[in-house]
Amino acid sequence: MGELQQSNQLIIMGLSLNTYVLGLWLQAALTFAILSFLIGDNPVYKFAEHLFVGISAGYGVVIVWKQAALPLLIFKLLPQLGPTPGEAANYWVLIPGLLGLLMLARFIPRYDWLSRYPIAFTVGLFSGASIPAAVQTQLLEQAQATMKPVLGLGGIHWGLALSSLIVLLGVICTLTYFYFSKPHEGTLGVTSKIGIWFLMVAFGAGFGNTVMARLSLLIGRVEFLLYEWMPVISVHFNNHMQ
Amino acid sequence: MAIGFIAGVFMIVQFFVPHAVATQGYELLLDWARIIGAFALVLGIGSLFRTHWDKIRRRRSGYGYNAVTLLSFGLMVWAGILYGTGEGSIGQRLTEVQDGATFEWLFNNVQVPLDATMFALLAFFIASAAYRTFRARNIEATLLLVTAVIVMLGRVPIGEMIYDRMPDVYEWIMQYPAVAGKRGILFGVALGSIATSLRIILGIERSHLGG
Amino acid sequence: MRPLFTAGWLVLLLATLCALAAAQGHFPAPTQVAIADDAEDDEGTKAIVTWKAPPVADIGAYMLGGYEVHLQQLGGSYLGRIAFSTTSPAKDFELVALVPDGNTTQATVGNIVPWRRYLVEVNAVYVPADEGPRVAEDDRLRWTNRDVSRSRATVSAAPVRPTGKPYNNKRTNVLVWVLGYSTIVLLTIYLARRRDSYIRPIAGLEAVNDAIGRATEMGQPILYVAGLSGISDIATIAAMLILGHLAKRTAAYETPILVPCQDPIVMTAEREIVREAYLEAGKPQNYEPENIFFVTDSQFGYVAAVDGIMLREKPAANFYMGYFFAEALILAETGSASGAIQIAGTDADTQLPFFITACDYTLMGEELYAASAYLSRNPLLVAQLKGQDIGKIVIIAMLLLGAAAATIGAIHGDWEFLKSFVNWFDVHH
Amino acid sequence: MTTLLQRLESIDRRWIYLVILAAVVIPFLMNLKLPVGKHSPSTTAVHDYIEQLPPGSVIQMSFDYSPASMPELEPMAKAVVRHAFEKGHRILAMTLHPQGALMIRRALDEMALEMNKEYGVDYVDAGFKPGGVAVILGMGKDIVRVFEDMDARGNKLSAMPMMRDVADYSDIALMMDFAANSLPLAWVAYAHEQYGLQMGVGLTAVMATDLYPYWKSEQFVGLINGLKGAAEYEDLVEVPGLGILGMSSQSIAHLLIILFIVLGNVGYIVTGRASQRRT
Repeated sequence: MGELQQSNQLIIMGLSLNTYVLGLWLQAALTFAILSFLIGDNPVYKFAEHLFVGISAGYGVVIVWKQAALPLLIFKLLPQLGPTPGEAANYWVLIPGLLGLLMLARFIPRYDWLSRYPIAFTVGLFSGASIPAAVQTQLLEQAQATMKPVLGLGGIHWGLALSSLIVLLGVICTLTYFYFSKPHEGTLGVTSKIGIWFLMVAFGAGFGNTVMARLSLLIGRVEFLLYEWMPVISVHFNNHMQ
Repeated sequence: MAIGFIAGVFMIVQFFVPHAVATQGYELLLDWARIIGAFALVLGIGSLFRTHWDKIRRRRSGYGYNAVTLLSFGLMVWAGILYGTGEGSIGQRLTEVQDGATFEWLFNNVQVPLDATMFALLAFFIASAAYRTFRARNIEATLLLVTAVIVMLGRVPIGEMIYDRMPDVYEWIMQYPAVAGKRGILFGVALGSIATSLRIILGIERSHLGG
Repeated sequence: MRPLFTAGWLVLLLATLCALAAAQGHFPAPTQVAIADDAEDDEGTKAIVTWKAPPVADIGAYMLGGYEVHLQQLGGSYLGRIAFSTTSPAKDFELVALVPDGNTTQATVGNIVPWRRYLVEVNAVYVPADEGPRVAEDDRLRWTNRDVSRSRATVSAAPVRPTGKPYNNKRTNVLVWVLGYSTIVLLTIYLARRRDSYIRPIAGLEAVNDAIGRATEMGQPILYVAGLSGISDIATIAAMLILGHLAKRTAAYETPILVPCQDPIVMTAEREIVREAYLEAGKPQNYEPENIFFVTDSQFGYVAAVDGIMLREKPAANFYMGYFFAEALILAETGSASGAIQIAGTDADTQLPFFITACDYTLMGEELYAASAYLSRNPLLVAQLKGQDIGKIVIIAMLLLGAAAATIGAIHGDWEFLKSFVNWFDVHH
Repeated sequence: MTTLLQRLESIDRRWIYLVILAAVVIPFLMNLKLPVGKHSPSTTAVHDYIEQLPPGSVIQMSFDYSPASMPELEPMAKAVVRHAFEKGHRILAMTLHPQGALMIRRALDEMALEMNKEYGVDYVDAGFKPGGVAVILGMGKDIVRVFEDMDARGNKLSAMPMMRDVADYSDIALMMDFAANSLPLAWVAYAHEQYGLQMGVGLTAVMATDLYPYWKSEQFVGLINGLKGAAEYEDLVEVPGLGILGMSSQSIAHLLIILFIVLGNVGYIVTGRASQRRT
């Protein structure tokens, strides 16, 4: 691969190691460590798990620092530190900054109730945003997609019409399954039962359709081990043999 | 709390207002939420430290693993923020936006393979889940497993060899009956989530605020 | 002979005029410059500039290459990025657009702050005739001709104040639903106290007590995962509400409940909820905030850690409530291997198949939102479910009407009202 | 018999893991290439479209995926690149996905090396450009300008011989989008609908289900669906690669899982009857 040329030589305990090769070995070792979980919990998996938590939490902190804290807060208040030093400071970000500080009141038991303000703000904000979004993408779009000709008249192919009719009945029956305020007996009992059948078909289809994608992930790991890591091993072996 | 009510109502109203003030206000408030999120992460890190440090301090069995977490966390933060690209004073490194080579190396060689392999475990789990639970116990379970098997066959060439119209059957199932069930769920979810959002905005639901 | 003679004179006259103009550096300027609000623009950030071409288009070796548009903002003040009133002194004219075409007499200028007043000035640009107008590739405000001559600028007679629109009428259908459905839900809540309400049994929730009972008997904790979509998702909030009810019951039995978190804000809110639950159950001394802890915000890092908890702490019951992604099956299979009772609830339709197969009980879609009503039997919440049921009836009626309209519309292609009924559901992103 | 089936029903799940691992690994080790079967019309459509383009046509490829979906998308991307190069077409590569730049290097550079193609003349890597829809729209007016006259390697785009023939979408014969997300929808809405850019897509199997209707409505000239599509394409260009190998793994694993399900049910029915007899 192209990275080979760019990587640096590291010398550890007298052994000269290429950072690219070292990375490949590390990747392979961690791949095996996680796969070992399939056999059962073991120290190797436990190590990889704790490493994973530490590295990923650290990564999260770095990303939040660089993509939120710096550009949204610090560079706004102190533009001379940022990429556009000429810009005027924007003190309005002190409002969310203050709300954020209230979040930290959690550390002081006497004042921890202050953290309710930022939580109320965030939860309220996203609750509000979700209402029109849900109407648009989940109600209107889906409703319109269901409104199709259901009889083979006026030049509509009967097979297509029948399929659309199945969708219409399926959606209605599924909705009746979710009906809460009446016992599921009589007609409601029948429709909700049919609704469950449709749900099961949907779940079966979802399951079967995902198998391939999940196997591809494993294939990806196998390809890494066979075509990226193995060649490096053979090179190493050859070097030692000579 | 009034602050939640105002934020929620603003978000609903802005959806219907095409004016630049509405869209800018929307982006502004989302930025604010991200700033608050950044502060909240401090709480998260506090909790992380407390959990692992407690175990190390009390020498609970396997505390070495907790040390691994804290050390690797520190390493990543050092590589990403304190060391950065390794150029300039500490103040300059702190405000650097680009990532350093060490940070990228750690990400590519530690986090990426861990992520990918953890994800790849699903290949095994999806097989064992199918084996353990796909039993024709009743009509519902039978429908589930028959659909799954047909769809699986529709995805590989062997399915076509068994029945040459298998891909068409697959296509039909995915486009019609499966869509019906999915759509029913989406309608219900929309109704439930909107009602819950309303309750929160109007302050009828306040248990997330401890009351 | 005569026409030729006249034409000859005219050419001579024109040439003299041009030569004179060129010699004096005097190039004709555009006239009748005006600026107006862009009626098509809903945001209020665009204005349309119009002008009339100068009377003479060619001057010697020069040609009319195009125009330069300058805007002047007549002052104002800011709140964040939102602009208000107009009192402070005006700024200078600023170049905002090059129009590299002498025949164009109109330009749209963007990036305007709504409700501010703007003046515009336009000047003509003359370039060597053999070159034609050229603009730099990397800077659309720079000419690259070897020589550029400008006329004097003409200022618009009156300023413009772009206003935008207060309402997006393409979204009326969404507004109707939001208002209509909110009214239904609020009315049912308002009328709640009048009568006692029934809720159909939800299998997953009937099993909750068994699960807690089993954990208590075995002396093992309960594991609660509130989804991985964070605080911005209503499903997470629904999951936090369920946690409140569960915590009340576990507090009574003195069974610890472990809540690993992936979003620190969710963690903070969950601590509040669980503390309150213990207080209500009369056991505030048993509340341990350390049991609700942050793991990492990485999806699979979180899953790796929770898998570890399942195998080492051996919780007797696992709850997965909220929105999940691909990790759903990893959690559920590991939990099943560890022998725990598992109850899941999610509105993630892509993950339901996996919870259904690998968990003992699964709340599907809307049942997740109904759960807190079911567990609490709070009349307000139960009433909300009634509102949701009315919503379902309305949807079913719409679907039937819509399908009927589409079917009849296929036969009678000219019945426009049928089409417009179906088209009413169009969404505009 | 009954006891065997009973034991099979409560088999340790680690055996299943082992069988799946074997099913995935063995085809790679044995270089097993199972027949691909009938080619889907949606894959053939992409192939035929590229086949009929006059040599020297410029094909734009957007590598909008990340390492996570590499196993599914890289084999098809390589097969299409190979086909395009074989036909003497030129390739303009780009990505709207931040991690796509690496994907371009892996798929395109390797094939170019193998097929002896010259950078700047036969192919250009414009790299990652953030901005999504804005980039798609901007390219309709001026491609070089959108990329700020800079390719992924820091060279001037305008200095490349190939880019002299490429100003905007009207110079592009076909755009192929390889994606594991809904970006193809943006390409359709803005590049195809507004500028008439002809486009084909290569998708992960999960996305393909959602976007299939766009092929039916002829908004895509063709659609390559996951590993299966990749295997078919490799078969069409007659150079078997990781697509066919991966598909062999897939086929065997799928069959094994179905076999598991059948065995489990046989066990369930037999033991279920046995237990019924007991009661």
